[in-house]
Amino acid sequence: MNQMKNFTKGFLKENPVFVLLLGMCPTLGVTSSAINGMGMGLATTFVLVMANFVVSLVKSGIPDKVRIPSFIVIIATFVTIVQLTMQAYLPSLYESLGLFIPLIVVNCIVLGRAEAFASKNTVWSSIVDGLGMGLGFTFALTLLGAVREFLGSGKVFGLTIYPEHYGSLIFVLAPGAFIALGYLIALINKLKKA
Amino acid sequence: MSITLIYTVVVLSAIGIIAAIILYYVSQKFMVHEDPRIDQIEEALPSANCGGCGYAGCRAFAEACVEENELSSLFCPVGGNECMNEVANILGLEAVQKAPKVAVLRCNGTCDHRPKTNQFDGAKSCSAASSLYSGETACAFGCLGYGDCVDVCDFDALHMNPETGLPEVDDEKCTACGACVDACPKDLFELRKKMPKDRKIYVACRNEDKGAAAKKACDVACIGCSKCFKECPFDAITMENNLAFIDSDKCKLCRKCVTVCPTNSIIEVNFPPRKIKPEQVAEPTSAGPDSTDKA
Amino acid sequence: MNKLLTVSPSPHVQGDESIRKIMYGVVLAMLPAFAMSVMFFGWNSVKVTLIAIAASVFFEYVIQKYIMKVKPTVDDGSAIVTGILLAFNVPVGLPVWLIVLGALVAIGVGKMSFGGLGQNPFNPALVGRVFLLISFPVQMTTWTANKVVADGFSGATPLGLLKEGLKNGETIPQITSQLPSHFDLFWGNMSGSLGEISAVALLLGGVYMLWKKIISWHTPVAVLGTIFIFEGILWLANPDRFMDPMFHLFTGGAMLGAIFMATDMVSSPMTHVGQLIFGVGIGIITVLIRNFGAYPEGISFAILIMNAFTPLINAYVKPTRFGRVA
Amino acid sequence: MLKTFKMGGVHPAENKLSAGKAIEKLPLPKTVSIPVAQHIGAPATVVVKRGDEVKVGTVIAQSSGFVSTNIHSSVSGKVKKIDDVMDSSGYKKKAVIIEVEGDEWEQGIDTSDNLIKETHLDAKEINAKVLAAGIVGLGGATFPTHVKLSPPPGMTAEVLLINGVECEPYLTSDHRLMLEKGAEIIVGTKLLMKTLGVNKAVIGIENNKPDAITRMQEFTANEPEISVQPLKVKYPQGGEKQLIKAVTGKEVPSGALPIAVGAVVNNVGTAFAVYEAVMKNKPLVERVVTVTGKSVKEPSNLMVRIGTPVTDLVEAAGGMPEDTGKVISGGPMMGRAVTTLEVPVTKGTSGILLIRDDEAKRNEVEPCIRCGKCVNVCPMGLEPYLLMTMSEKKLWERSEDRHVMDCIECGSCSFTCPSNRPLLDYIRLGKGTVGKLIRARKSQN
Amino acid sequence: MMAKRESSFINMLVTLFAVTFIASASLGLVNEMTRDAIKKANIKAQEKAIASVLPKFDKLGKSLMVLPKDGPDSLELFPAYDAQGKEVGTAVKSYTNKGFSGHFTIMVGFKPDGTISGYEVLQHQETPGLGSKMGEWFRNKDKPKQDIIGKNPGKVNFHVSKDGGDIDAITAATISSRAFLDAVRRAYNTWKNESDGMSGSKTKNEAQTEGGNS
Amino acid sequence: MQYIIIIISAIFVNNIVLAQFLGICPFLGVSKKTSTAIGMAGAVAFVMTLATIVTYLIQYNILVPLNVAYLQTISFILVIAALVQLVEIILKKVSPALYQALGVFLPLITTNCAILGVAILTIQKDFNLMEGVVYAISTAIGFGLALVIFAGLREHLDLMNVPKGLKGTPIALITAGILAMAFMGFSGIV
Ligand SMILES: Cc1cc2nc3c(=O)[nH]c(=O)nc-3n(C[C@H](O)[C@H](O)[C@H](O)COP(=O)(O)O)c2cc1C
Ligand SMILES: Cc1cc2nc3c(=O)[nH]c(=O)nc-3n(C[C@H](O)[C@H](O)[C@H](O)COP(=O)(O)O)c2cc1C
Ligand SMILES: Cc1cc2nc3c(=O)[nH]c(=O)nc-3n(C[C@H](O)[C@H](O)[C@H](O)COP(=O)(O)O)c2cc1C
Ligand SMILES: Cc1cc2nc3c(=O)[nH]c(=O)nc-3n(C[C@H](O)[C@H](O)[C@H](O)CO)c2cc1C
Ligand code: SF4
Ligand code: SF4
Ligand code: SF4
Ligand code: SF4
Ligand code: FES
Repeated sequence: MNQMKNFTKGFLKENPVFVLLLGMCPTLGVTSSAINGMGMGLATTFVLVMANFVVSLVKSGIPDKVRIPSFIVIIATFVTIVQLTMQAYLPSLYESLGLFIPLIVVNCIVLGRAEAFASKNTVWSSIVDGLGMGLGFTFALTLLGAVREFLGSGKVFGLTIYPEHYGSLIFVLAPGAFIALGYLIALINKLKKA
Repeated sequence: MSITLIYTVVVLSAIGIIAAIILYYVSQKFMVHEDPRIDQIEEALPSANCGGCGYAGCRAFAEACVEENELSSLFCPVGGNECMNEVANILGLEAVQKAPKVAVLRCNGTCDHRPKTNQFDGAKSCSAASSLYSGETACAFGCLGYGDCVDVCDFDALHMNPETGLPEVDDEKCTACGACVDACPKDLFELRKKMPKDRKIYVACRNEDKGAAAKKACDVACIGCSKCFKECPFDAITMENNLAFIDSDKCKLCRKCVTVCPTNSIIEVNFPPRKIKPEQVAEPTSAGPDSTDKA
Repeated sequence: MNKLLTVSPSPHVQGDESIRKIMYGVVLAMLPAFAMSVMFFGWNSVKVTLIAIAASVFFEYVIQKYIMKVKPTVDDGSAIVTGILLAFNVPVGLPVWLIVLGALVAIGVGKMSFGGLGQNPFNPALVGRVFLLISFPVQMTTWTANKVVADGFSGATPLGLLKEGLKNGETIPQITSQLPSHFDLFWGNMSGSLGEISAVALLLGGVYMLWKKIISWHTPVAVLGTIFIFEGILWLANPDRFMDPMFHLFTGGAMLGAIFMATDMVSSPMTHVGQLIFGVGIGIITVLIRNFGAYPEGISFAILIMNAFTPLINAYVKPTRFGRVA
Repeated sequence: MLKTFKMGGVHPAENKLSAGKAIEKLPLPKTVSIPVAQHIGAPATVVVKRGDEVKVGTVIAQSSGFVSTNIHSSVSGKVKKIDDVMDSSGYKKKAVIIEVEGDEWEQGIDTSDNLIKETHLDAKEINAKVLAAGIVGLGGATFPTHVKLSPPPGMTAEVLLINGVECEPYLTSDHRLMLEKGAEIIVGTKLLMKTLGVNKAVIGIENNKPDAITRMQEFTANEPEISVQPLKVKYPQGGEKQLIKAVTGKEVPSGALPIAVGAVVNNVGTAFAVYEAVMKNKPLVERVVTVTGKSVKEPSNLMVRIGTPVTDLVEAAGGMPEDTGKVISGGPMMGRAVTTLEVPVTKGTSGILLIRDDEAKRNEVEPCIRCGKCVNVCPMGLEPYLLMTMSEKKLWERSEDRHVMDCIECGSCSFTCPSNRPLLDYIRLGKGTVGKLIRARKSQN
Repeated sequence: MMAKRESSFINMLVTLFAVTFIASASLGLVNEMTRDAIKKANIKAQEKAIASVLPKFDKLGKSLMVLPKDGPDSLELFPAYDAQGKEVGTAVKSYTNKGFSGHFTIMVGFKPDGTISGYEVLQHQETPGLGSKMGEWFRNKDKPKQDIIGKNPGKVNFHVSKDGGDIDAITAATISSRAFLDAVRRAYNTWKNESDGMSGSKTKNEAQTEGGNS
Repeated sequence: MQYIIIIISAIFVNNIVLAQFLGICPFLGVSKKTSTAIGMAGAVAFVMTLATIVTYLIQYNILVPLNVAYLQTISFILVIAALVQLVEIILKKVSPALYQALGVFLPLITTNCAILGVAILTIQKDFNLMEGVVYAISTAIGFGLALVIFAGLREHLDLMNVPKGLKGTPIALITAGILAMAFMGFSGIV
């Protein structure tokens, strides 16, 4: 298996957000700013990599019928670890991501990769796959966050690009999230074709 | 070790175990018989249950796979191609590989060959026009040119040539899905066996009128003269309803029929130029619908 | 005979209706309201309206020509209607760049993204308007005082004054003293969005459109009737807390919305029964938002929400079929 | 008191240019081509061959099933050939081509104008004569009349409606027929009543033909069982379901035949043809055809032999105007455009309409603005805009769910649409496809 | 691929047990490791907020929980002293339920004379871009009409100007502004009562931390 | 009164999909046909209510007393996963008809953030059991409402000529955005 391809496919070709449309809730919910998107993306990446790692380690020891529950437990463990760690060391980011941290558990990408990839592949390529997918997810969230932040308040990563009062508030709110993602996906589709 | 840690272990393990036991017994008790392949496919699927496939979860998708006898309309975005191959394996579907075919248009009635007798001004749809009348020319069998076939081709393999007014098949892209065959109200498409080097010889006409009427309607119509039929050394040609047909399974690409056709209605594609009488065959090839294909 | 005969399926004659006739009919019907607006707000309303029209037409043209790569159809007049209605729905003092942005959203997001004329499920002008309202609440609620009664009122809209007063715990009689009289409201002597103020002018336009069969009576009557009845009930129940129903008919965007926006055929139901349901829905949501919500006026939201219901209404409210078997 | 149907309908400009023109006999053509499929149902089987001598009224093709009928020679002469000719269906159809020689009629045919009122024949015998005479509905649908006159078991007719509505713009053949052959129509009506065993008949006539209404009222003055019902002008009042609704107030259930509400509808021309067949032994060899159009020199109503090329009719009406862009067999709402003037007049040809260039081309198609006008004018209560889109997107099941099969193809929707959408073109396509699907499903079960 | 273990009941049970056991054990460990850090983080956040709303101080006194007269829940007061033990001010953790999205909490610091030394919005759900502006709005030195720092709620009318008060509301977010001032007034009144020794307050020894992860 | 507030808030004002961003995957995935949307909405309502009750009991009878509240995420998801499977198995046997109508959506629900989200939110909002149940049901109604409206809109869009580049997900998202925008009109009602 070509590790490089494994790694890069998550960015554009099989980007979990733009192409596979998975994990839409955090994608829309936490991307009111680029930094939040990035934080969420990295947290998810951590869980993805670790879950892929552990799943590929133990895959042969798990009977099929309890595969899913076992995977869920494994994932939930890492999510809780992220949760506790963030609470302890990054309390403000934890505040702003709120509910969406525990919800990483049900993010389809995590379970999906564990099932589709890690349970069938070697440890090393599972880690690479998790990292690629995770970073693809992070990339998407950061991009969407940046776009929304830019349109909504004239900033990117908190740096003012144009005066805030020219920003369209709606992009920071729920409707703007949908609309911005819609156009972003259209744009990415177009780029992918070109 | 703190008490919390012990509680943690106890609580979680207890929940896990209790859930497992209940589930096990309930599933034993409430067993329902189903196609075992559904389970197998579900195994093969990622179980992300994301709905990305358009079905309500992986199981529903698996059920759809079992019911469907070909998988072209089913795709799991999470599992991707590998996963779908596996599904095909389970269903034993990949075994039904057919000889590769390609669609050809059996009409060469370009604007030059086929004078208009009236002009159509209804919905731009071949089926609509064909349910109204026989068409803008005197040939009741030829292409109407409103591109119903182009619309149904999902593979971008068909395009209308605005100059000839006829659709053209892109051999590279055509997957022989047959959609155009069904869509054309004049039944002009045929899926023909792919020949070496993408060569093709076929009668580009469906006109069943008698010779004179056919000829009058279109310069390059098959007039049913049977010359090709007599010429063919391999019995690949049949005559029916004033119309010749070349069977792609029997045709050996000898090109003899092409030369004898008085109306040039047999088309040859992707052949090297002829040595003996180049000017005679240059014409049909260059005017044929497939002529834009590289030689 | 060398001329080719034309062949087409029946019917071979067509009525003389056309999109252009309909759209320019609407434009004509909006003229009285526009005239009243100029009278009350001065030449600024001409400026705002022209900019909105120009921007809408411009964006439609550019998007069709350069992005969608189809033949531009700006001459069909629908972009003009959208432009005027967008202008009618904003304060007359709105900065130019916001008008242009609103037109971009209305045409670009609300209309062209769905494929252009006839394809949009939501009322484009309202998509633009609500986008502006949510994004720029300050500018969108900065009302210019009415020219004719320049010093009579602070410039706040009657509905705004009402909401503010109620929030401060005042009762209706206390608030009423700050409000224009019903006659003024009917005539349009109040502040508000550019085109919504004059009930009489809007009604005139409505009658014209009814006469020309551009709209049917069902939607406007359902909207206004529901507002009237629902507000009437609230008013009778507690006149200290709720204004009388006439007040609600004449203020805010009720008339403009009911006559010109809810009737947009593209985004409203097809059948008359459907239109009645649609109108009642708009009425109820409007009353809810006006009396209990954060926004002083809710008809824009109400129309958009009911636009979203339109496909469902169309799916379930079918015309009475001839000879349907029970 | 004017009656009409409630739901939908339109009012296109009437343009009844030839209303004042009496019916004239068209001189005999040189050759006729008589298609063997001029009616709904199985084409008749040819029983003559090349070179055969035929007279007017000779059977040249025989009914080949229950829903089928006889075809007679409309001229005397020699069968030149049997070949495929283009007719107004737009496709080449098998036809008997006869070279005209003289005008000799088969024996027993009474060609005089005497009005015969009484007959001793019973219902069965009348119906046998109707079949023998090859009578089909002359209102446009060309459904074999003998089939209509034999209600399926378990159903009984209660009322006969004579369709004198002629709601199509331009056409005046029924109008003239009522004015000139009113007495015969009444006798025909009584024959039809006798065959069906009903004691009530209503002649429905639209209010734009006041002279016909008065005339028919005069004839029915002492016929207690037959009445005349004036109707408000509204297209498509001539559609049988609409006519039944207008006159009796009953709605034919979706998918059912008129007989389900005890009604049978026949065109006035059909009543006249029945009179001639029964009383005068005269098969259906000629019919009234209106030749009209805004540029036509002499819009006229002609009595024409079946099989006559349309060119002859146009010549008789002053020739083809320079600015003709489209030629229609039938009226502008439901008629069929023809590709050439060589097509023959058939039993269903009620008019030839020459449309000027400026009206021949349809207006540019624009996007549907969902104005609902098509929904409001559809007399069947359908949603044409939706049916069209579903045909375009090939959503046949949804189209069936929305009752595409109920469409009577009246064209009111396409007529009304401000966006000039080809609604009926696509609805017809949908009807065709859905019909096929339904039949396939039925044959499977 | 390696042979999978078959799905017998015992296998399933054992596997599930093993997985949950290991998972819970490791979770328990992580929890042990982070528990103090989380506690500290919470305290630190509180201390940071207190520090940011008060002038420099050296020592925090015992915090007290006081039930205000005009609200259902207690406020928490944190008196702060300098090295000499002189009170430099009190931070009050106050709340309101009148926000645009209901409840929010703020920390306000009062100098002994009653002037406001600073404030901090601790937790809120007001609309970003509107209500959320209150974090900066009321301490904008350039806009004296909206600045509350240095003002004494006992002397200045702490209502929005629209309601006849002296403080300018956030544009287009009057509701949040009203709510904010409501919280400030509650803090002030409670503090005032407390420092006047009027109320029967409870003293709490330890700054409370929240358990769990809610 | 407080129940009414919870209901209105959960259905309209803080609609779970349009304002809270939970359950977006099924919102986008299962909204292609109204009939499916209705089935999904029913299944979600059922599971959401059940899950909220069970997790509530676990939270206050096990996790809190034993001081292991940090196990919330992991124990909730385990319980929900088991519950969904249980319901599915039972439904399949007991009522195949109901299974056809609702059951087919059950697997989708395990990984639906809305269920776990509501379970956690019920705890976060300090609801009592009854309030929690009302909250769960209303949230599910809100979800169903959004889903059905959206399915209607998408069926409508299927018949429209949406430009190629925006066809499918992009236009669905834009539509959802405008819908969310319209729903903002309800803000402040409670
Ligand atoms: C298969 C079939 C059977 C019919 N049977 C009868 C019948 O028994 N009685 C009758 O009055 N009409 C019958 N009709 C005729 C129709 O009612 C109708 O008159 C005919 O289709 C033409 O109607 P139109 O000119 O309004 O289109 C039958 C039609 C079809 C297609
Ligand atoms: C839209 C529409 C309009 C029609 N208009 C007429 C008409 O004006 N006069 C008429 O006799 N038949 C008209 N018909 C045909 C009638 O429905 C019916 O078939 C006919 O009256 C039956 O009589 P017949 O079998 O004697 O032709 C129309 C049919 C349709 C569908
Ligand atoms: C979606 C939305 C969010 C809002 N958020 C807030 C908010 O957070 N704080 C606030 O005071 N007003 C908010 N408002 C505005 C209020 O509804 C109300 O219009 C405003 O407070 C009126 O005060 P004004 O006089 O300052 O315009 C919001 C309105 C909407 C529609
Ligand atoms: C009666 C009527 C009302 C209309 N109302 C609106 C409207 O409120 N907003 C708008 O953008 N366009 C309106 N239009 C114009 C047009 O329908 C609209 O641009 C389409 O929605 C674009 O597809 C209206 C048109 C008519 C005929
Ligand atoms: S429709 Fe199918 S068979 Fe026809 S050209 Fe396209 S790919 Fe080939
Ligand atoms: S080949 Fe058939 S479908 Fe295609 S344009 Fe010609 S007639 Fe139409
Ligand atoms: S749908 Fe059919 S019945 Fe209805 S108006 Fe159109 S053509 Fe007439
Ligand atoms: S009349 Fe035309 S524009 Fe109006 S709804 Fe019907 S198809 Fe659409
Ligand atoms: S991420 Fe929320 S439902 Fe998929």
